[in-house]
Formats: sequence, structure tokens, C-alpha cells
Amino acid sequence: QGVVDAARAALPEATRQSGTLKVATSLQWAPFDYASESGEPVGIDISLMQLLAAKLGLKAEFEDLKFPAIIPGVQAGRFDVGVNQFDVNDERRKIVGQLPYFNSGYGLLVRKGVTGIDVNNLCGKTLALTQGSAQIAIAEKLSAACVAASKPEIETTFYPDSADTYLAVANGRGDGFLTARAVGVYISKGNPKLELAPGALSGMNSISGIIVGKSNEGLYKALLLAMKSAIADGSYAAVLDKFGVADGALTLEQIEK
Amino acid sequence: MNSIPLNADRASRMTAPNTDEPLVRCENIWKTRGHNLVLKGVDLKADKGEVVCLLGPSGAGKSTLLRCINAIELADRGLVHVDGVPIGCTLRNGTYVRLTESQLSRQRADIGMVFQNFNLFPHMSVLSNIIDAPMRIRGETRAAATERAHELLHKVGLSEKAGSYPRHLSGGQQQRIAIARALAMQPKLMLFDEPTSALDPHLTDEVLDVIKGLAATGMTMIIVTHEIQFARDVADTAAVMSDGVIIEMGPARDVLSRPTDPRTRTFLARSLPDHQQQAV
Amino acid sequence: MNSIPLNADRASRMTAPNTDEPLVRCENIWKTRGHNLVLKGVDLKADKGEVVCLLGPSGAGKSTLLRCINAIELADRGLVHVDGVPIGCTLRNGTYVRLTESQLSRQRADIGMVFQNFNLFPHMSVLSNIIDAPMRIRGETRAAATERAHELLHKVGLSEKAGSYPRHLSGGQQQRIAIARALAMQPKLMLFDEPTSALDPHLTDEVLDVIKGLAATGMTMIIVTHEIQFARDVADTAAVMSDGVIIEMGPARDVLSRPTDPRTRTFLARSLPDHQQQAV
Amino acid sequence: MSARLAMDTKGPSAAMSKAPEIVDPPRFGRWIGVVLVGGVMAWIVFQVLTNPGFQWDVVGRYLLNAGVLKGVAMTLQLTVIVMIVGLLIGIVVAVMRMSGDPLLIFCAHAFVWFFRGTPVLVQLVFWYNLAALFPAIEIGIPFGGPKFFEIPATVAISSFTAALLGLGLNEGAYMAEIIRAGLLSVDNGQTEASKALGHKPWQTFWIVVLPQAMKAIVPPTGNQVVGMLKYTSIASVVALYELMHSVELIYSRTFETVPLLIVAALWYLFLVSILSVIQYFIEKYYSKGWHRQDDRGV
Amino acid sequence: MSARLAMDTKGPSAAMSKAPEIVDPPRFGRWIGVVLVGGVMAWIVFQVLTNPGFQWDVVGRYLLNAGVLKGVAMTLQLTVIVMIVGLLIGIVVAVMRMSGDPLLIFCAHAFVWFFRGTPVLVQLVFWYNLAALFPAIEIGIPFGGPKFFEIPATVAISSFTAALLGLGLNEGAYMAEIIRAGLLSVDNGQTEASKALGHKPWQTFWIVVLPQAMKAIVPPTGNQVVGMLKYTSIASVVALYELMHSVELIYSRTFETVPLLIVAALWYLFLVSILSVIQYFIEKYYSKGWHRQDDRGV
Ligand SMILES: Nc1ncnc2c1ncn2[C@@H]1O[C@H](COP(=O)(O)OP(=O)(O)OP(=O)(O)O)[C@@H](O)[C@H]1O
Ligand SMILES: Nc1ncnc2c1ncn2[C@@H]1O[C@H](COP(=O)(O)OP(=O)(O)OP(=O)(O)O)[C@@H](O)[C@H]1O
Ligand SMILES: [Mg+2]
Ligand SMILES: [Mg+2]
Repeated sequence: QGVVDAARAALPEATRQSGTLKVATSLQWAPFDYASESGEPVGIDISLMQLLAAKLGLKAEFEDLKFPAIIPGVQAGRFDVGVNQFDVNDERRKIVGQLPYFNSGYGLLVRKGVTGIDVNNLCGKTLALTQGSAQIAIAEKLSAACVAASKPEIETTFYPDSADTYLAVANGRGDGFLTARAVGVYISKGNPKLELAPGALSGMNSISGIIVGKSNEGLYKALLLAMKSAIADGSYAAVLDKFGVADGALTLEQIEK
Repeated sequence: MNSIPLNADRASRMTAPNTDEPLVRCENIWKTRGHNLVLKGVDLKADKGEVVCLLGPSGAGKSTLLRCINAIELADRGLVHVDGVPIGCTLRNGTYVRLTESQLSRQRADIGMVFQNFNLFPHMSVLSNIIDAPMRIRGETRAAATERAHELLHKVGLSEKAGSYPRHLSGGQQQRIAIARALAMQPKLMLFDEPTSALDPHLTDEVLDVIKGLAATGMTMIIVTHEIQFARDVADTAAVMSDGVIIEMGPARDVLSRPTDPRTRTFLARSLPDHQQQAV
Repeated sequence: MNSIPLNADRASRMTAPNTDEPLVRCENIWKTRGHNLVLKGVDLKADKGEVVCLLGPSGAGKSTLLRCINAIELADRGLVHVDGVPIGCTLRNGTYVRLTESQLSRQRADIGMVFQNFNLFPHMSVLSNIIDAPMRIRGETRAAATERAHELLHKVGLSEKAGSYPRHLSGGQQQRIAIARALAMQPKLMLFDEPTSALDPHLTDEVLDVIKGLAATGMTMIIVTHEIQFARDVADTAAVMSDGVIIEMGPARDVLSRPTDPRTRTFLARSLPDHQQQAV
Repeated sequence: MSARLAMDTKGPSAAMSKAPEIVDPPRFGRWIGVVLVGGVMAWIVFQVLTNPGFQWDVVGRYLLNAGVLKGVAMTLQLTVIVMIVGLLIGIVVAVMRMSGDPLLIFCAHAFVWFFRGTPVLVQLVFWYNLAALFPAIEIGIPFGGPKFFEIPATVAISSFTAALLGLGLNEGAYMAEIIRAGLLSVDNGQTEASKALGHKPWQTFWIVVLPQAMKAIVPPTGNQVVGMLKYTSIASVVALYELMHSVELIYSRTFETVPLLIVAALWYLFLVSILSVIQYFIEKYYSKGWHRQDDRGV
Repeated sequence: MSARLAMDTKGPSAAMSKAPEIVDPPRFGRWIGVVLVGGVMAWIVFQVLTNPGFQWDVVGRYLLNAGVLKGVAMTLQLTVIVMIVGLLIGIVVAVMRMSGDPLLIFCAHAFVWFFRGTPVLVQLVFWYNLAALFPAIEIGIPFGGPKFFEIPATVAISSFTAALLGLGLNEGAYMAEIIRAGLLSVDNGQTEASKALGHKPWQTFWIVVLPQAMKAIVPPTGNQVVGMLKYTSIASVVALYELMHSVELIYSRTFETVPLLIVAALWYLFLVSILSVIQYFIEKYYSKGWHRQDDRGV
């Protein structure tokens, strides 16, 4: 995979000179950003950033921070970009530049071998959920829709943290666990008792973006060009495929938005 | 107050019937402090209303003995009886068993003590130092306690210092407050550890008067002192302690003027009449 | 040590030429502590080698005066000169300006002080209490300091307590250590605040000997005491203080035996010869 | 003061005015210092106020935001309750530790060791998830005996209870050490004098020893309160939303991290200022009788 | 002891043995207590060891994991350095606060107020990103005057420096209060005696006052060290990998949260145990001369 000259040309002079793309992330969000057993940063975000950096003729360098330090770090110019599955929205775009790179949808994690469950038709089923998670609100919304359509409502049981929830579902409590699809894929790989039911929850997804400094338009443009090239040559899809989340790929229009 | 009453009234007290049990009876008290064997079998008794002066060289164990009498420290061996009751322990199945701290506190409330270094409560005003214990332990009303406190302060000549804090008093003033604090509890036995060490001769006389007044009310007192003259004036009985034992004990007049023990003679040398004639 | 040397040698000292400037000169010292005006224009002087006893009722301001002399407290007004140098301040452009603490510390090193309540350092052994300052401030070697410390301990009869901690000593033992600690610095002026209050008559005599020995070496001493007999034995000059002023000062023999001020007479009443005859 | 008045009206004043007065040396150094410190402070304030990075407009917008105010309220509430719990536990444990009874000393040691030694986060997660570990709180004969009574732990342990348990026990262990240090600093003679008067052990403790220990207890306790004020933020792991969490919620939505951290910092500074004033008065109260009104220097 | 020996060999022993001995009452209560405490502890240990929720096999697997060990090392290193910095700052600020000089008192107050009052998180983010706020550290005339010298702040402030500044200044403010409390607890007579001997102010402080203050300083300082040990985890916000972060990295990959938290807790307990032993010996050292060897009771 060669360097995309146009993209490299768009880079700010200093970045090009330095030869590295400094990436701020927080390695506590498998499978997007996490540390491998040997301590190397790995994950969907990480691989994508490595891909883009290569296209820019740079070497990606990751720094493992916590959320409160990522945005100020990018704003301060300490880092070129930040990735940590940050959702794109207009409010945020006023503060920082966000280059969309992933479409995250919800899926259902079920016990291995269970079939005949449809993510988009959960009425009457029992969902295992983690206390305080965003999925609770989604389940409530879906349940309300069921009731409105005079179908049986969705039952829910709560567990204190994700690990407990997985354990519960694996042990046969509840019909499934509503989770981000990418997470579901990751879990089902590591956990022999669980698998991800096919399909994604329709109408409930969010676009993640790479954080770039608001004033760093050159870098934004360079990344956009690199991204286009990656989509064009299939390397973008390849990366997502490697993690089993090819359906999270964005189209060109979505990225340019 | 300045003219010193002579020992007239004491003689009469001495002849009063020494009925039965003495008020204080220390029997064969042994006490180790740190690595030092400080008390080596002390015997001491004081009848009700008797004033006993305890004399002896520095480090003889006088303070330690007083501390054992009111169970601030517990003797290793030997018993102290006050008013017939063993202090710090109780007889149970033939062995003497230590009391708990709160049982001890009841015994101590009846035994007043003036410490050698005063130990006033620095966070309380002089008045609070004096009235606190009577109110809390004797359950007196604030008014009653305050009234007696003022009386006592007047007696020791410190009426105007009621609102001061101990830290703002001179050494002699602190010592007098310590005396007033102990007296406010109206104990049946008073232990004074060098109550006049920081006092000038004039105040020493006033303390003398106070002690005599108390003796007249029947209070028993054990007084550690280094002032032989004071001991002569105040004591019925004198006990001389040396190196952890009482080496001589008897009527104050005899012991202090015609001591039999050679150690006592050496100790008293300076204040014995023959010397005084020589020095003055 | 027990036979008391009489005042023979003192007379000779008294007649020695009182050359020029006295070693200590307090002029018109005023001092407020808290809300109390404690010193009200005190004048006091002590020649080199002179032993001055300061007497007076409790609360008269004796301790406060001593504290002003070595600048532990600074007088509000009035000057203390020691060896011709003003203490705690220096003349600059016609006004007296306070010294900084570290300048003060140099002045204080030459003035020894024994506190009324000893103030030994509880975290140091007796030996360390004594040798620390000579080593640090005088720059003596440990060996030299230790040697003198042992000498001093021997003098005050506490050789075997060198390794003890102050907390484990009796009152009188602590007081003697405090004296030894101050002497170890070999100051040119010693201030004693009731140095024998916790001592028995025998030890009082020994301290007397120590003080006389020091006086013979030319050390000047100001001694606050309540023991008239002691003052008679030790002092060249006696000063009587009352309510913040010196009311009488003169040769000890005269002041203590034939006081002119009526307040002094009252104060000394108990120890004046006529009284003694009566009491003994 | 009354003495000074007396001087001006009564006799001694004449004699006194003749005595030379001793004045403080002119402190040029101090004036230079004041100017320097003032200058540096002015510069910092100037920099901070004019620096666009701080986004003061955003700070202003969120300072009184309803969510932030709710967070402040929760922070205060949690801090107060936890400190009370911690103080009580601390007193009990410190007294146990100094009681002289080997069993009590052992228990006190074990308590301090364990609760000071394990991270609060772990304790919080543990209490909150007691359910996962012990599905129910049961009263019965252990080691497999019959059970008399049980409550499902998820019901019993609410977020608030978990936070209270985790933070309170932890704080208790810390306070125990602080109180013990204070008690150690009180002269033994005071205890003896109190005993000699006939005070019961608890009276000796409350009336004589503790009030004197307060001088050494109050400042580190102030530290603990201030620390706890900020440390309550850890409670967000068990879904309790205090000040820090309330600003996190905002900046993780809007990405205005720096100004929102400043909002939190300003609130903490404000609360700490109030606390410092309270601490000052408590210290003043307990230093009654200690102050040498006329002391100079160290 | 020697005295006791003496009794057995020399004269007094005969007279002494005639004196009745006073014995402690049989403490049935204590034995019941011992059994109870022992029982409860055994039960807790039993529960914890047998409970599958703790996943002891996972704990065992990660206890000596290289990442975890690296985290432990960093935690120790950071704690030691921060405490040293904090202690030095604390002594200076405490002495300033008690110096009697109004300017120094003001500065000390301001320091404590500010650094105790702002959350460490904010301070860390601030130091780490000094660049955003002040693009370069410059030495020059402020308010727009010429600049003599500048370093780009992003270069100057590394993760470690930021953590050191943030945690060290914060710790300094806390230690200042603790040391002040200790100094307050020392009797004024000690200072006076020291001055009277001719000690210079700093000698008075180091030789006389501080050693006596240590009794009241050591236990809360122990608290601070233990607290800091765990609080260093906040440094992970600026990319410093200490113990807590090292286990977070693992459990966010494997989702084995509880056992990994236990790994961290065990390590902290281990480190705190070592610290407690050190604290014990320091306390013993500084209580020389205070202990009444024969005291009983409170
Ligand atoms: N805690 C202790 N540890 C070791 N030795 C001690 C302790 N307390 C006192 N001693 C020793 O016990 C002896 C007796 O002490 P005590 O205080 O009873 O003497 P005293 O007769 O009151 O003397 P003084 O007249 O000087 O007050 C002294 O030699 C002293 O050094
Ligand atoms: N810090 C203070 N604040 C207010 N008043 C004080 C303070 N210190 C001492 N005083 C008062 O000053 C007066 C003189 O005290 P000082 O200690 O000098 O007396 P003294 O002559 O040494 O008496 P004594 O013989 O009892 O030791 C006393 O009345 C005392 O109450
Ligand atoms: Mg004694
Ligand atoms: Mg005095």
C-alpha cells in the first residue's frame, strides 16, 4: 500500500517533517482500542489509524490517555488526532474536527446454537442488560413500540456489569444481550458459549469520527484523502473485515458529510 | 493570715482517739517503673484527720508512692487500703483482682491529688478547671460549684484569675489553682506532691493555713514536701523515705528535730537547729 | 558536701573592684503579657561575678524579667544590656531596632537559663540534652562535651541517669538535669528560675555549692528563688520584686535580715529571725 | 489593652515614655516581596483571564447549569455523610487501638490495614456487586448450615449505600490514624490528672484528651474533608452522579473539556474556601488557652 | 527486667513475696471475643476463597503478569518521588505559615488553598496541556513585553513531569497542613528552651520541634503515602501506567473485571503492609522517651 501523494501533500508541514502521526486514545474499549496481551495497542480504531498513517507516509504513534485528557490534548496540539469511538454530532463539530470512519450498530448476543431470534423483533423476549448502560433506554423504546403495536412487551433483567451479563446469558438466563455489534463480535470470538445473532438493530446506529484539531484543516483534508484512497483500494474494508465488522463500513458520501 | 498559728491545735488532734482502722494503710508496696525497682516494700498509714508529711531525697519514690495510693499507678505487689477498702483491686476468691478503669474512677473521686507539675487542663479556664469535676462527677449544680470555686480561689489569693487560662499564669499561680482544683472535689483524702514548691514564703503560710483548716474538718492528708519548716508546722506525723523504703516514721516533732536514723540526720542536716544557729 | 561553707568567701568577692560597666543592666523595662502589664519599669544590675537573688511574691513578674533578660521575650520598652551590649536589639540611626532570631540566638548562647518548669527535651536522653547544644553551638567535639556532661552529672548526683529519658526521672532529678544542661554551655551569665524548688534540703545544699563554685570562676548569676535561707547563703545582692517593680535591692545580708520596705518585711515575715525563734 | 489604656491615664506613663522603645527594623525585603508576589499573582490572573484556551464564556454558561448544581449537591451530601461515618468509625477504631487490650488492638490494626490498604474503587465495586459474589445477604449458620433470613443483595445495596460503605469504611480507617496521632500528642500528665479527679475513662477521653488532641487532629481532618470532597467522584463507578461526573457528562457530549474542568475546579475551590473558613474557626476554638498572646517568632 | 532479676536473687525477695500480688481478672469476655473475631474472620476467608465469583485461578494467572509488575514499579516510583516532593514543599509551606511574617503567611495560605482546592485531575490536564494555554514557557517581561527565552511547553512537560507537578504540588499542600498540625502540638516551652540554649531558628526547628512533632505527623503522613499509592492511578489520565491502569488494560480486553481488581487490591494490600511496618518502626523511633513503660489503660 503506497503513500497517497495528494494526501501527503495536504499535510501540515510540521507533521510531514516529523514523520509520525501522534494519536491519542484510551485503550479500554475493546474491540476498538485495547491493549494486546503483549501490551501493544490493537483494535479496529488502531488498525484504521495505522492504515491511514501509512497512506500519509507517516508512522502512527499511540498514546494511552483517559477521556478527559484526549480532547484537550488534541486541541493543545500535543496530539495530531484522537480516536476512541467518539460519536460524530454537530455540537461536537463546533469544538473539534471529526472525520467519520465507522458506523456502529447494535446487535444481539445470544447463547451458541440458539436460532430464530430477530434483533428487529424482540417483542416478548427477555433481554439481559447491564445496569446504567445506554441499551436500557433502547430496550424501553423498543418495548414501548411493541406495546403500541399491541404485541407483548420486552422483559428485561439487569446485571451489575458487562462481564456478569455475558455470564448470565451464557448460563441460559434471558434470551440475549443487546450490545454494540462490534463488541458482540469480539465477545463471541473469545467466549465459546456466545455468538452474535445475524442482523443489526435498524434505525439505531451512530457514526464514529476521528478527532482533529479545529484549526488543523490541512490534516483533516489529508486524512479525508487518505480515507478515500483506502475505501477505493479496499484496504478500509479489509481492516473491518479482519475484525468481523464489515457491515460497519461507511460509504464515501457518509464520510464527506 | 500572716501570723502563723502555732502547733497548739495539733497536739489536741494527736490525742484524739485513733479509733480502729487507719484511713490509709499501705502494706508492703512494691513497684517497678521501667527498669527501676522504685518502691521496695513501703508501709505507711494515716489515721482519719491526720496530716502525714513524707520527706526524703529526690528520687526516693515519694511521688511514685502517692501515685500508687490513688491508683494512678498500680503497685506490682502489696495493698493500699483507704477507708478499709483496697484500692485498685478487690478480693475475689482469695486473690486480689484488678478493678476496671471505671470502677477505679469511683475510688479516685474520693482521693484528691495535687501533682508535682500541676497538670492543669490547658484548654479550660481556671474556673472550668475547678468546677468541671464537681459538676460532672459529684453532680453538683454549676451555681454551687462556681460558688465554692470562688471561695477556694479567694483562699489561694487568685480571685481575679478565674477567667484566665493556665498558660497565662505564673508558676506559683498554677500551683495554687491545682490545689484549689483538688480541694473542690471535697475528697476524704488529699495527696499533695510538693504543694508549695513554687510558692513564696508568704503563700506557703497561706497554704499552711488552708491545710490546717482542712485538717480541722477531719480531712486526712499526705503531703510530700522538701520544706522542713513547712513540715514542722503542718504535720502530725513525719515519714522519711529513702531509696524506696520508709526509713523513719513518727510524730513530726520528734522525727524532724531528733531523727534517729543516720540517713535522716544527714538529710535533715541543713535544717536541724544546730545547723541553723550556725548559718543565720 | 554536706557541711555548708559559710559566707566567708562571699565577703571577699563583694569587696572586689566593681570595675566599670555591670555585666547585666536592665533599665526601665516595661512588658505587657496578654492583658496584664507585668513589668512596670524594672531596673536591675549585676556586676561580673555577682550573684543576685530575685525574690518576691508569686506573680510579681520574676520569671518574666528573666525571660526578658535573655530575650526569650522582648520587652515592650526599656533596654537590657549584657556585657555592655543591648540584648534583643541594636542601635541604628538613633533608634533601637529588633534583631532577627538568628542574631538573637548568638546572644542567647552566652546566657544560660534554667526554666521554672525545666523544659527538658523529652525526645533526647539526659546525656543528649546536655551535650547537644555545646556540640552544635559551641562546636565542641562529642568527646569533650560528653566528658564535661559526665562531670556535671556527677556534680548534681545523677551520673547513673545519663542514659535515661527525662520522662522517667523524678521532679528533682529533672530539675538537676536542667541545671546541668544550662551549665554545659559555659555561659557568662546564668539565669536560674527557682532552681531548687523540687529539691530536698540536701540537694539544695549541693546546688548551693555548685553555684558558689561557679561564682568563684567569675560567672554572673541571677537567681529567682523562694527559699530565703538559700538566698542568704548564696547571694551577694538581693532584689525584691513586687507587682512589676523592684521594691528593694541591696547587699543580701541587709535586705534579707533588715528589710526597709514594709512590703519586703511582710513578705519575709516568716523567715525573719524573730519569727524563726518563735516557730522552731 | 486595658493595661495599655491604664498606662495612658495613670501614673506609670511618664516613667514608661522615658524608656527607649524597640522598633521592628524596616522590612525593605518584605516590601519587595509584597510587590513581587503581587506582580506574579497579577500576571497569573491576567494570563488566565485573557487566555482564549480557558474559554471563559463556556465556563460562565455552565457554572450554574442545573446538572452541575445537582452534582454539587450530591458531592456535598456524600461528603458530609461519609465524613460523619468516617469520623465515628475513626474515633472508635483509634480508641480501640490505644485501649491496651490485645484483642481490640488486633481488630483495630486489621481494620486499618484492610480498609486503608484496598483501593476504594475495588471496595465500591465489591459492595455494589455483592450480588454477583454473594447472591443474597443471608443470616444463618455458616459453612453450609440452615439460613434464617435473606435479602437479595442487589436490592439491599443501592448505589448510595455502596458509596457510603466503600467511602465510609475507607475514611474511617484514615480518620482512625489521624485521631490516634492527635491522642498521642497529648501529654500523659493530662490523662493522669483527669483520672485523679475521678473522671471515668470516657470522660477522660471526651473532656480532657480529645479537646487537646484537636489541635493536631483538625488540620489533617480538614485535609480529609477536602480530599473526600474531590474523592467522591470515584462514586461515579457505582452510578452516583456528583460534581465531577456532572461535568464529565457535559464535556463528553460537547467536548468542551477544559472549560468544564474549570467549572468543576471553581466549584471545588469555592467549597474548599468555605471549608477552610470553617476549619479556621474550629482551630481557633480549640486553640483557646494555648495561644501566647504576646509571642513572636516560631 | 534487671530489677526483676535482682528481686529473685537478692535480699528483698523474701519480703516481697509476702506482699499479696494483684492479678488481672479472668477475661472471659476477651476469650469469647477472640473466638468470635476468629470465627468471623475464618468465615470471611472461607467465603472469599470458595466463592467462584472471585475467580482465583484468573487472579493467580495475572498476579505476576509482566504488565502488572511494570505497573507496580511505576506506582512505587511515582509514590516515592511525589511524597518526597510533597514532604519538602509541605515543610517549607508549614514553616512559612507559622513564621509570623504576614507576607509568608499569606503565600502559604494561598498555596494551600489553591492546590488543596483544585482537583488533581484538573491540575494534571492543565500541566500536561500547558501548551494549549501558553504555547511556550517564556521568560520575559510580562503584559506584552519582550521575551528573552522560550521553550515549547509540549516539549518541556512530559507525562512524568506533569504527574509530578500535579501530584507533588497537591501533596505539598496536604502535607503542609499535617506538618503544621504536628508543630502546633509541640509545647511552646520546648521552643523557648531551645532558644535559650542559643539554637538558631532552623536548629530549633530540626532538633527540637520537628522530632517531637513527628509523633503527630507520622500517622497522617502514613495515610498520605497509602493514599498516594492508590491515588497515583489518576496519572493514567496523562499516560502514565501504574498498577491500576495495568489491570484496567487487561480487564478491558478480557472482561475479567473482578479477578483483576482483586489482583490490584492484593498488590496494594501488599505494598500497604510493607508501608505499615515501616510506619511502625518510624513511630517507634520517634516515641523514644515518651513511652511510660509501665502504663496501663488509655
Ligand atoms: N517511668 C519511669 N521509668 C523508669 N524509672 C522511673 C520512672 N519514673 C520514675 N522513675 C525513677 O523512680 C525513682 C523514683 O521516682 P519518684 O518520682 O517517685 O521520686 P520522688 O521521690 O518523687 O523524687 P522528687 O523529690 O525528685 O520528686 C527515680 O529514681 C526515677 O528516676
Ligand atoms: N501569657 C500571659 N498572658 C497574660 N498574663 C500573663 C502571661 N504570662 C504571665 N502572665 C501574668 O504575669 C504575671 C507575672 O508572671 P511571672 O510568671 O513573671 O510571675 P513570677 O514572679 O515568676 O511568679 P511565680 O513566683 O509564681 O513563678 C502573673 O500575674 C501572670 O498571671
Ligand atoms: Mg516527686
Ligand atoms: Mg515564675
